[in-house]
Amino acid sequence: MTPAAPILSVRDLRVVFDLDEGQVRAVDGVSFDVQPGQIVGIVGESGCGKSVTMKALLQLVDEPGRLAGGSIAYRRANGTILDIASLDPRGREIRQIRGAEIALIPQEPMASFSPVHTVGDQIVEALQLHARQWRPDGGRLSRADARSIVVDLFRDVGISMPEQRVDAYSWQLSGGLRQRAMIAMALSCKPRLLIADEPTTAIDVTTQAQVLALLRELQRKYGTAIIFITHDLGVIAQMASEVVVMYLGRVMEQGPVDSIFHAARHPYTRALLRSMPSLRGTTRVALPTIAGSLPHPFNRPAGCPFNPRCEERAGPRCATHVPELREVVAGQAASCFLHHDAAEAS
Amino acid sequence: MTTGAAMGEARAASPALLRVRNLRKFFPISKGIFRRTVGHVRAVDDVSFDIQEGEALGLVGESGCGKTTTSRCILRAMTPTAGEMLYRTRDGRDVDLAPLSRRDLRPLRAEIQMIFQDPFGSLNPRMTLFDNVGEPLLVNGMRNRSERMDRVAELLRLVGLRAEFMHRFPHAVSGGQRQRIGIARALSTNPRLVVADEPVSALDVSVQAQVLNLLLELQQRLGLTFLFVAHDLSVVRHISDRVAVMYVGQIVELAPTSSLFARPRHPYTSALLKAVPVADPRVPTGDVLLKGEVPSPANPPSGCYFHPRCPFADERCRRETPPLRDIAPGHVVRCHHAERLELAGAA
Amino acid sequence: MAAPIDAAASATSAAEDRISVASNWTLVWWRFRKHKLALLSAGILALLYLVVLCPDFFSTQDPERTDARQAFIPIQSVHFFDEGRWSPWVPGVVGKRNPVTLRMEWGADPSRKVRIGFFVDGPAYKVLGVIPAKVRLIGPLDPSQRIFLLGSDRLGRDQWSRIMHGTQTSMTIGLVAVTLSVVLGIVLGGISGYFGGWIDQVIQRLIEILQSVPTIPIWLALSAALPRDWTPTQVFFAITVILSLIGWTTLGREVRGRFLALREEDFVLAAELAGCSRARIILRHMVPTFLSHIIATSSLAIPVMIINETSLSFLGLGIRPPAISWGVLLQEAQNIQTLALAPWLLLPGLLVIVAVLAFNLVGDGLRDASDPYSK
Amino acid sequence: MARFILQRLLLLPLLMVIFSIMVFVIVEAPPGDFLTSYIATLSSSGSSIGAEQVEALRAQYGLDQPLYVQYVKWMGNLLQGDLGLSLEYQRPNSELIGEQLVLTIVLALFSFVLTWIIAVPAGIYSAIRQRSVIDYVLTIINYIGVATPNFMLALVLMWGAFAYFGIGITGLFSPDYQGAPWSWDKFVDLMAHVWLPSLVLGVAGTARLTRVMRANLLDELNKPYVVTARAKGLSEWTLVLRYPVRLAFNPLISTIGWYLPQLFSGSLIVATVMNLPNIGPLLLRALVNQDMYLAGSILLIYCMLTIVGTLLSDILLAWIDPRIRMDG
Repeated sequence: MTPAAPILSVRDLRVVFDLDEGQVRAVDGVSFDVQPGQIVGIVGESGCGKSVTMKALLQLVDEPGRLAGGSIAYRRANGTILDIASLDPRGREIRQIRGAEIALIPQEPMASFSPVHTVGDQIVEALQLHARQWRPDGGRLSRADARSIVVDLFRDVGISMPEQRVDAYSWQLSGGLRQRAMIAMALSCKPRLLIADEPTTAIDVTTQAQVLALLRELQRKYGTAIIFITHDLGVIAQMASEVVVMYLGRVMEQGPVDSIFHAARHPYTRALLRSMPSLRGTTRVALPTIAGSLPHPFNRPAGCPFNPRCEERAGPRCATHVPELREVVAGQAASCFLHHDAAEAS
Repeated sequence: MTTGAAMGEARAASPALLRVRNLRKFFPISKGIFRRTVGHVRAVDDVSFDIQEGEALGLVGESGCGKTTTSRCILRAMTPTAGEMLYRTRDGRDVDLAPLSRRDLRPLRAEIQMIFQDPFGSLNPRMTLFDNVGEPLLVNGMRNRSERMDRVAELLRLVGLRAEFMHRFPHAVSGGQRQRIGIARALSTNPRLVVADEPVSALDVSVQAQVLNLLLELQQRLGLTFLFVAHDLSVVRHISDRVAVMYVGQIVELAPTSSLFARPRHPYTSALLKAVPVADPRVPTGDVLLKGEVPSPANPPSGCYFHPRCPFADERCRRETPPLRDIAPGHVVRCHHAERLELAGAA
Repeated sequence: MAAPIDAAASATSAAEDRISVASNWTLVWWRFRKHKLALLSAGILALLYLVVLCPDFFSTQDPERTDARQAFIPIQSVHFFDEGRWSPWVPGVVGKRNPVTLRMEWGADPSRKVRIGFFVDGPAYKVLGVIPAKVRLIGPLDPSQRIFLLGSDRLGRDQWSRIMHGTQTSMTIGLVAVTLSVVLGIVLGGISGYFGGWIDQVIQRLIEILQSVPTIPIWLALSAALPRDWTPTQVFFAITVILSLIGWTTLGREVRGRFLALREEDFVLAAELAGCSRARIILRHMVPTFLSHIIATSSLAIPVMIINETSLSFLGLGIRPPAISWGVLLQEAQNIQTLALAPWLLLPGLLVIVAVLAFNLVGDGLRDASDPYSK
Repeated sequence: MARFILQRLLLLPLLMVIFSIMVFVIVEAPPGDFLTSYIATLSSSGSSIGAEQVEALRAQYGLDQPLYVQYVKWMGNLLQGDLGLSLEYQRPNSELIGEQLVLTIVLALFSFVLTWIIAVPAGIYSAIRQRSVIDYVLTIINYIGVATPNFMLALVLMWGAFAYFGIGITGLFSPDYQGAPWSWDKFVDLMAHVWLPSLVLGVAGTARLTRVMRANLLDELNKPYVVTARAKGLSEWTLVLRYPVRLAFNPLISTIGWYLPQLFSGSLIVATVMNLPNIGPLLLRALVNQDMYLAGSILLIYCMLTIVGTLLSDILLAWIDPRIRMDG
């Protein structure tokens, strides 16, 4: 993969949920890298484990889920490498990273703000907690100072009348403004890595265009690396430079955005792209489909997770062995026996 | 206002299956302990269109634009505040659905059916799939159980499911399967008009294509007429013959699918098309055309509802509400400057 | 047809097949039986209602039989073996008058064994007031003897037998009062929730007014207003009605809330569009959906009724002697001096606690299980 | 906010009128009147009273007039602050009720505070350490607490104290202060005695409140805003206390609406058993003896306390929750 020093390097990440009915392997050996200043898109259908992966990166997986293996190597500003996976989820170290160095933009801005605290207060709280990010001398950040920072941030993310909006409650804001406020909160402590979990799923398409443009602009301005999680291939194509395609808790394919959309190797990626109606193709004809449906989480197929629905099976071992993620062309990796064979043959 | 002639009749030879005229649905806003009405949400505000027999008409717009309320009025799940909805029955009569009582509606229910967005909420969890799918048959007079069994089995096969599925309960089938069952139920009474309200938006991409294909195929095989309500422009484009675009309770543009997408005549349609992210990294991301937010239907702006966000708005747009008017054969638009503007399409 | 048959669906396990065709009630039962405590409590309640059906069978004697010379006899413990052989007995009692307090003081006399047996013939009674019978679960082999398994009260009545009869009254009153409440609540709450508009407004205001009534004092006043010359049966029904009159409001609210929520459900709209009649929508689609929940709520309301009845009767304003209820029995324990002398008079209270506990556990178990689709 | 309170206050007189009619009907409902039972008492003790004398007494108390006239008279007097005369004690009702009312309110409020002090931390702890040993123990205590009738607990405590320690735990004062005028020492004495009845009175409520708090908090802990707060880097306790606990509190505030009134009227039973100077036992006696104006006054006071309790909780909820406060 890319040779530069990544800011985040995830290796063989596993998250399991211990339920009464049995164990669900929500994330089952995920690996990827994030380079500084890069936007990595994680795409997949529901149940593919993309949101759990995101939570695992910050040690936020809730009961009954738990990290069951793998490493999350995070390179701090001073060059030291920290394995987030080995930290105590309630400990001091992870708390110093959360919000300050790695921040989160959650999916539902409505539910992600407390309804009984003003939006401004909730951001001020983050600022005061990580005052070091604004006052490297280690001094405290006064409430008034923090508030004025929030007003500036609101202006930065395009919220009109920021002075008034700081004192609003989240339910008094429109969907678009709420998401902008969320972005302001995520950026408040100048994080080096931003994790955006389906940040535009709950909002309309014209508002989505505004929010995406804002994120791109901020990313250019601050050079923050972003992990962008979505199920929308269109959003991924327009946002990411590197794409990770997930299915049933595993990475199917990974590579530069152009290769994924124009030279996809994995049968799943290819089928997914084909099955999407677009604004350009022929209309009112049958779309190519992926047969069957997602299996129940307790009913994971043996072998390659995609094999029961795959139309390009490499052979009987697809149903017995799990193909690992291997580089098949420079910079592009796939977990599929078809390409493993091709790569070995050449 | 608009007349039938202006409604973009693609197949003018045959009379329309449904003619909606000046439909309005206002919801009162009440406040205080005495629940005084202090205003109205103009959810549907003067909507007119025709649906020809056998066509698929798409209805798109952002949330709160009134597309769902429009479809619920046609289904008479709600009673419209004003307007007509003339439906041509099987025996050739024209019936206005708007004023019909519960009792008079019942014989028409079988002819106009609905496919729901949420495949989890639209099936009764306490009833087997047989009871769910067979219920319209039962209440429409098919009392014989084995006869119903046969019909339900046939319907399940029609939507691509095994007949044994009918003994299951909804909790035991996947989302895509449930949506097929919802379709089977909608088709059980041999309807002529099917209103599909966001039928694929709750489904995953891989399952969405299956259901879209099924809908297309059923429409062709059974000669169904579709009113297809959705927010996803690609999906609407894929399935519809004609498309109507709604904004703040009004139709702003209605045209055959190809011309609407290739050459939109309303600035909002064009902006909406531009806002859809293209699943191709080689297509450069366009500038964001629309600033600000959708106004509240409780308090719409003066003149053209779109003028506060429109880059082409002038004094006239602020003052005068534009009528919905013909601009090309079968292409109607609600804009003062439609002829003058050169707007970008999707292709 | 080109639409693909679901590949994954054909590969289900036997267990999944079983779940896929399981009806709501089956699923509720499967989930309920996972709660061991609730299951145990259900067993206790079943036992108690068995007593309700025929308290005489479980009593050793007539609960009204008095004998001043046998007042305050303490609990007689049951022994099952005599000299290593199965031969149940209770020790006889000997009384001695305390020369200072002039009270009788009872002691056990193990040398005088009162033989007892199971399923023995005792005084005649009628099952459900109709079928004559005389077999009793437990009793002295010699019909002239009396045994006091839970001691006797100040009039020398057998507490064990009185508790059995008290159980009948108290458990029935809870059940009947809740049933009345449920009927009132479902009818009025249903009307309120389904029709809405001014009917809803009127019923809502009524519920609000009833809910801001201070329950206990008003109950007392209402009970005090009952004519003194009413028969125990009349009083019983009057008390039941009084209890349920105020109790239905919570259920009414709940039912209304469910109706309002259900009206917005897609499957109800689907039924409407299918052409179902109003009655069919309510009875086939709405009521079954919240029925299990209402049952759970009701089983949580029964214990409240039981406590209320017990409290009313304890204060002398509920069930009145000669009728027997747990509350009436506890009246005997009102005096501290008496209690110090005969603490076993508190035992009916233990039964109240056990019954209420059991109802609460069953209710909670049912409530957890009543929504099988919530997970 | 002000409008909200005003609206509530405007409803108050209307409710009181409805309640006064209801109360009047109930106290009038028993056949006969005070004099009938008075005569019955007299004749059972051997003495008798002449028919004219009875009629004279009837006229004196206004018992010979039609019901609605009696009601209007009663209401008219009430509005002037005159609670009427007790038929049995032959003393003004306000005098009879006076001090006992204060003690009734003191007992209920004390019990209320005690309940909250115990229930809130217990609920929070149970929710956060879900399925821990302490959670299980608390759950068991709660179940038993809910299942035990107030008077039962009082009886057991009284019996235990009497049988094993030889002390009586009835009343709110030591014998020395029983009839003494108010003083600091009497107040201290009250405080020393009030906590046990308060505890007895509050046990079921505490158990229920703990369960409500636990369930609410568990709900809130799963909400996305908790994840957001955690992702900010807040420490777990700060986070829990500042966000989910704050939100779980709102439904708890609305329980005041039924809980406080329940304490007012629930104290009736405990007071009767434990022989506390409270308006409850007074009501009981008045009801039995058909001392109708005394009973009516006390019942109306209970209604008033109930309404005030509900009003308090509404105002408190509006004050604490911006969503209600701003909705007007």
